[in-house]
Amino acid sequence: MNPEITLLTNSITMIWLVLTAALVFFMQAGFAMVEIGLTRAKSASNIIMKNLMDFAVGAIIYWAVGWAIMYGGLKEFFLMPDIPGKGALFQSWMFQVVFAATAATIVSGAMAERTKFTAYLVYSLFISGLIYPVSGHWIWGDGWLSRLGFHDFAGSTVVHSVGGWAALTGAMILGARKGKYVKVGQEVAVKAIPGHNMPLAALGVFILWFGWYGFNAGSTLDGTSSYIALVAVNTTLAGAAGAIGAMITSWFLFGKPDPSMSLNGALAGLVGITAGCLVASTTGAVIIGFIAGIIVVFSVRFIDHVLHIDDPVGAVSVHGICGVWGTLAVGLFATGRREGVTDIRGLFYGGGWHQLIVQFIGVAVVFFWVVATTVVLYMGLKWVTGLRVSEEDELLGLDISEHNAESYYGFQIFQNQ
Amino acid sequence: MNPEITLLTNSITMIWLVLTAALVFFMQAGFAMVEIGLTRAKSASNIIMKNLMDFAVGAIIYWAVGWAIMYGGLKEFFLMPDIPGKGALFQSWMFQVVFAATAATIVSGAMAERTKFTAYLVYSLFISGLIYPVSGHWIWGDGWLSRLGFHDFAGSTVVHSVGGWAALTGAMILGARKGKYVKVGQEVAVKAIPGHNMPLAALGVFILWFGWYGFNAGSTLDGTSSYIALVAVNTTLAGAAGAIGAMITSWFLFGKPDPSMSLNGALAGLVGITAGCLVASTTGAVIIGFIAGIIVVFSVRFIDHVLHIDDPVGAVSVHGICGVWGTLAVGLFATGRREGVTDIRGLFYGGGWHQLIVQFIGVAVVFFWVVATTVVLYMGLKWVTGLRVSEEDELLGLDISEHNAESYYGFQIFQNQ
Amino acid sequence: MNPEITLLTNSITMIWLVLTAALVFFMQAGFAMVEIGLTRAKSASNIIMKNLMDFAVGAIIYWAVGWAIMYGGLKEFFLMPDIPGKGALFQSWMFQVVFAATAATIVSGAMAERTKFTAYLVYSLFISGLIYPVSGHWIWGDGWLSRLGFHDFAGSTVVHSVGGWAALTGAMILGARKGKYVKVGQEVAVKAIPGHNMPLAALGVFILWFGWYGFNAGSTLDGTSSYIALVAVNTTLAGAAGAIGAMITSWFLFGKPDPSMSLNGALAGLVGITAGCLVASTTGAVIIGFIAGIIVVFSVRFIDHVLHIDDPVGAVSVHGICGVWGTLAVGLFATGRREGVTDIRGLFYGGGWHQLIVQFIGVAVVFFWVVATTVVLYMGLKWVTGLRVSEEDELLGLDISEHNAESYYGFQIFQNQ
Amino acid sequence: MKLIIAYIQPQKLNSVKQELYREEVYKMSITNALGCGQQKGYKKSYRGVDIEVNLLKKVRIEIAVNDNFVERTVEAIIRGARTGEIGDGKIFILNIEETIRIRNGDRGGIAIG
Amino acid sequence: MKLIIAYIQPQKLNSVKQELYREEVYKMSITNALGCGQQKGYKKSYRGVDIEVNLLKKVRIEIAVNDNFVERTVEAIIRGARTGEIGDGKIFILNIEETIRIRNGDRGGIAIG
Amino acid sequence: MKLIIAYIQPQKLNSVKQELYREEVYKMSITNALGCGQQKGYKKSYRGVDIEVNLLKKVRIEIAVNDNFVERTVEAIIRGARTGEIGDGKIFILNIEETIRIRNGDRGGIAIG
Ligand SMILES: Nc1ncnc2c1ncn2[C@@H]1O[C@H](COP(=O)(O)OP(=O)(O)O)[C@@H](O)[C@H]1O
Ligand SMILES: Nc1ncnc2c1ncn2[C@@H]1O[C@H](COP(=O)(O)OP(=O)(O)O)[C@@H](O)[C@H]1O
Ligand SMILES: Nc1ncnc2c1ncn2[C@@H]1O[C@H](COP(=O)(O)OP(=O)(O)O)[C@@H](O)[C@H]1O
Repeated sequence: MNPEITLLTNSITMIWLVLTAALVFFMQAGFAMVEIGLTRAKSASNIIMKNLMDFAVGAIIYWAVGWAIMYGGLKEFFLMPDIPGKGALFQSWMFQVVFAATAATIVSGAMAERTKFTAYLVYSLFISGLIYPVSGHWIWGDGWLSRLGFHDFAGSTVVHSVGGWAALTGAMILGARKGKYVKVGQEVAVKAIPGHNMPLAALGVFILWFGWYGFNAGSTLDGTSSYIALVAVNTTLAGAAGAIGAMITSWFLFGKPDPSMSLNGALAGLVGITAGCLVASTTGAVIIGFIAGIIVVFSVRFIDHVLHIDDPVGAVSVHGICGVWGTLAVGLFATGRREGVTDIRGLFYGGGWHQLIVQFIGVAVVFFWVVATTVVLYMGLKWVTGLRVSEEDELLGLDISEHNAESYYGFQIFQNQ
Repeated sequence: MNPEITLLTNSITMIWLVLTAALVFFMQAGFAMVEIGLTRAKSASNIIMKNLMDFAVGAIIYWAVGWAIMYGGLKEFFLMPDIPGKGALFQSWMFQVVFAATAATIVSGAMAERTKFTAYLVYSLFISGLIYPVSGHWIWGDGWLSRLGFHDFAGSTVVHSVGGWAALTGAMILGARKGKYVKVGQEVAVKAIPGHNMPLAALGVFILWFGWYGFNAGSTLDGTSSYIALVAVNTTLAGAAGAIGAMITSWFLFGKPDPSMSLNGALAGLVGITAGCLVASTTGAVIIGFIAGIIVVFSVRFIDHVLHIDDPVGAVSVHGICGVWGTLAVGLFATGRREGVTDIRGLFYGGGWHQLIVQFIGVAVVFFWVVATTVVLYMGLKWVTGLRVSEEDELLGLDISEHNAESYYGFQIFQNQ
Repeated sequence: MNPEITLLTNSITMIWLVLTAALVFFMQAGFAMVEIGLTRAKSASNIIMKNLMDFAVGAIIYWAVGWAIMYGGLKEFFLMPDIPGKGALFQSWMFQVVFAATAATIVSGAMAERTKFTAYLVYSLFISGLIYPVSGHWIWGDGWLSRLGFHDFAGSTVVHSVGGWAALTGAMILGARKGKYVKVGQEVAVKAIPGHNMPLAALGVFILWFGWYGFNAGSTLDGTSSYIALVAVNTTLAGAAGAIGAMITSWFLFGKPDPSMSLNGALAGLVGITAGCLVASTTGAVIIGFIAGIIVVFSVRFIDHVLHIDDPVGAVSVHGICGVWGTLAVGLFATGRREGVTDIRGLFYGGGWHQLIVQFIGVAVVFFWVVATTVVLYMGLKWVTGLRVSEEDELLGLDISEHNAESYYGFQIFQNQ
Repeated sequence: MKLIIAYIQPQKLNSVKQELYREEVYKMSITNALGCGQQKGYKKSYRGVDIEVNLLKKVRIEIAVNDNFVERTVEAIIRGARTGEIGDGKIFILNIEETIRIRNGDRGGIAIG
Repeated sequence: MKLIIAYIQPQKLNSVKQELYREEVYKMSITNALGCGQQKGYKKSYRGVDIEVNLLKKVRIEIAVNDNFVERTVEAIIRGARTGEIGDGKIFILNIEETIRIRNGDRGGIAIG
Repeated sequence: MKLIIAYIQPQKLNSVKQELYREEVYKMSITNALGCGQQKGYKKSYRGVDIEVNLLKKVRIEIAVNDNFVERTVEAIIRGARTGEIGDGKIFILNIEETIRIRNGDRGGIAIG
């Protein structure tokens, strides 16, 4: 090809990936705002620190080792050597590091208001430096799952489920916040610990949705792909359908349309379409998103009321469970009509069971990998540094106990738990 | 043309439109924050729900029918059929759906703190599925107004006035919030119901301004247009001049420079330049923006003190009135020097009265269309589901009465209205 | 070159610069949120007004005269004349105006909670219309410092130090907020005046970081540069390392990891890499950022505890001091391997002392220029309009005294200073 | 001298103030309170978990008056706050032994007004 | 009639309420307070400057009761609030001269409940 | 035993506390209040509509003391809070019939400190 054309093609892809990476970076703000909004005022600064630091620590370790494990091979630790003309390498790293950071930060919400800050720092090192890169390598780094035909376009499993399962084991091993599940005789009474700032939570969801255009559409990894717009459309429709699905479900179950559940529903729809945003039709996207919105409400309820696992922001349901749904949905809704990119075809489009089974294998493998490694990690942390703050510190709030800080100085806040 | 060149040209336009569409999507967050900030704490979650759901419901209905009415023709309901190579269709839909959602969400602010949530959902269906697409078709969908020579580059009328007039009829038919206008003998005393969170309102305005670069510059619909930067410059200057205009006017009228009016002024300048951001010179943009900033203060005052219509965020003034001003300004300030795109020329640039008259016709037609249809819609809703919550529910706040929710759990908030 | 190729190349640069300019514009929201968060609730609306108006006033004056001084020459006051085909001019202005606005808004934080609003407006005119454009011309406008070989890729000195030094003189001439430094006998006791909204401060930092991708990567000024991704990677790594550096330093000095210092650290790392984001290697970026994070904590402490200058947000340390560090770091860490763009090579890469000395000259010149002009400006303002509000007004809060406004209506806020 | 403590519905504060002004009672102090009484609370829920809200927002008014002002003050409060519904509130009257005006050290009945 | 004012730790509010309900004391009013007592505060810092916090968050409960209810109310509060640690709080008992129910004008002991 | 209730300007809290400490009064409870008195309010406006603010922010201090401490406490408050301007505030003294320390059940004068 003409070298000028090649240069332009590369340039388009470079600005596309840098801009979409910036959008995905911005999702960090979204996660922070959602988590702050859905927890208590006395933990807000701790949440800020966790969200800032899982990115900071994660970026450094992903530069040092994570990237090399996932894509680069041994000679690319620290992105070495620094030779010119590595634009393509840097553009890939830039786009990938923000995905690693997304997986890492998902966990923060589920472990909110009771995790030791030092333990969280160590956790961040391991998820971004090892756990995420290994399973990421299998699926996106030309590893065995990708060769099996497993399709996860933008990371319902690679990113979201990894975060979701690490959140699940974390919340289980930590135990619930004091006062969340109260033993009354034989029964366990489930109590609400309401979030303190719905406007910030909503802002966070809008920021996440905004960033998701980078997350999904950027995952074409090619600025000249003609499927970019389709991906964006599917993302939009699934998020919208997810919000509606959760709103209706919460209305039905609780008698009124619930704001924080509807917000979760939008995220659920977005997580749900992440794997299939390229291969689904727009109708498929609407259905996938809508079902994700229904699932998330039932899942939150099940985890809270039946399993009694305290996940303040619903991270396990949104990212773990809906990540699974989205990944499996590829095996159902792939249209088989993405000429030039992929020819996978799902059950509903006459592709038979094959793809669904492959998707299931990927889901299961990642589940076991993450559960196994994170259980070891958290149990190790429990043993070495301690995983959870003391009861008095939890009562006082992590802002004061972990950081000597207060988040809303001067505001009168009434808190009896 | 060389097919490689065509591919690159199309690619540039595709990433341009997807990225600018994402920016326009983000304006949803801006609208939500402005509305939350300028109303009371007891309604914040309801506002979140409205802003989330008008986008969600709007996107689905615009996919199902709105797009087909506005641009696509009968065979494109649900964006059917799903054939490959429809990148251009998806990219257009993606860019257009966020405009439809903008028109829809403008209304939310004017109807805040007293509208039934179910009624609002139905309203969302109709504005995005029917009212906006029809007038949009006339102007942007190659309909009769566009053929008449009506010029509204990015939607001062198509988007903002449509939202503004729907806001006007909505606020009128609903009536004011309890306590806003108090009869004292023969006189009506106008009371302030201050917004509870200025930082969020300001954040919202900054987000809107940020998104406006997508709104206006993206409306070139062509990533290789050499006018993109000019549009962005005009947008910047008009927003700046609008803020200054409103600040000075409020200083003059009220004795001190008023924050929420200055914020409204920036938006007024941006709405004002939206129609003419391509055809105006930079000097024109400054003048248009500055005048919009003056207009918005007088308009807010007139609507509040004379008409006694309760528009908590000033949506009618910002989007309706300044939308008109911006549309007419095209007939005054179009330079006639946009070779290759348009040759319209306004009164001040020697183009005579013709364009101004055409602009006026468009403004009037849209006014009547929106007023007529929304009056029918709201009256119908009043009759079927009820449009307004009960007095006790309003007193309690819509967060609790419509959603069983509290937005700032734990914060001590003093409210005696 | 083939005209079609030229057109595409220009188009890529145009959308690149307009989109990155929009990102830099959004940093205004970041600055506003950081400043609001780190000050008291009673000043929030005043801060909103300052941040909105320094942009508005700054954009208009930069259009009228600033641009002509910095780049354009006499015939480009008001961007005149309005001839077609000036896409390149508009794209440059658009990208530059947001940089001018950044320099201007940095000062706001250091002068928070006590500056007269009218004085601040006048200040805005001078910094964006004269002070910034002149030193900017020397370095970026092909002036004498650029010809000397001074390298400041995206503005550690041009933008951040200029803002930082103007902040320093401003905070000094204004004096501290009442109650910040209390004389007890011979000693001066340093008191904390805690910020009232950490979540907003954190949001602001995330927004700034997001915008920084536009700030640094956009500064290639060329959408087809193959170094765009490298710049983005260096930006990411330096911000991350800065946050870690400040966290560790604060942990060491204060016993616990401090949230607002860690947030400052991220910004310090970003400011630090701004000059050298093109010429440093990724390892260099990590080191530069990490050191910036350490510096910022010591600098904040020194300015507060030793110099007793009241800088509520740490603007002098983050932008002034770390701007110097970043500029000098170019003379240390430039790899000399940026073929086709620049061949500067720092001390650590065998380039000898030359570049470091040139960098030092630039730093010193800008320091003296800004200190001299701003001292004259502030003293003049003190004399003409007064620079500081009265003691009662400060006690009442600038929201009420300057704007008759209240930022959090209804919230119970306990404030005894 | 008596201290009148009244708990009223927040939305009645303005009308109570107006009635007090009419009786030339201009001095008072107000705090936020949460009240638990006969008035039924309401049910809120958060993410599907019900929250029983039985502490309702009330406004607490404290007015120190000389003895001859007690009845008209009480009557004014009642006029301003009564709706006849449960939750209207209560008034408690306590004895004050001494009142001091900080500004000038005035004591006793003269310091009240 | 007596007015019982109790300052307790915020986290004890729920258990105090439960003990009061058990004694059939259903009416009370609650406000936020900051308390200064024997309980040591803690140290906060902001940007490296220490802040001594010696005003600690407390909850203030006001309960008006008839004389025969005083002891059981006090006992209930103590049962609900005591941990044996410094900072548990105080109870003050004042005399009420008159109580009025705004809703219907009831006065005296009958208006309390 | 007496209950001293003082309303002061918020910005005087620190100096009042210092004066109290000097008199060895270490125990007190503080709440936010809005006060209406001789002090003129100020005018705020919102979007061009004026708002008359006549409820001004005050701090309410409650101190329970034994009878022999009353005068020095009152004097300390006055020293800390007086500026001589309208709005300085008021002090009310009420009788306390009983004081109980929750921690150990101490009653009477000994429970106050
Ligand atoms: N015995 C009491 N002690 C303290 N506060 C009380 C008492 N009785 C009522 N209150 C306050 O008065 C408010 C209204 O009382 P409630 O019993 O609901 O109304 P009503 O007087 O109409 O029966 C309560 O919410 C509470 O704040
Ligand atoms: N004399 C007093 N006057 C007013 N409030 C008091 C007094 N003594 C105690 N309090 C309140 O009771 C709270 C607990 O008192 P403290 O001395 O810490 O506990 P303890 O009763 O266990 O010694 C204080 O924080 C304060 O709010
Ligand atoms: N009679 C009263 N009853 C209740 N509170 C009062 C009374 N008089 C004064 N206060 C409180 O004291 C504050 C100061 O009173 P004010 O009359 O303004 O000052 P001064 O005592 O200097 O005349 C008031 O804002 C109010 O909170």
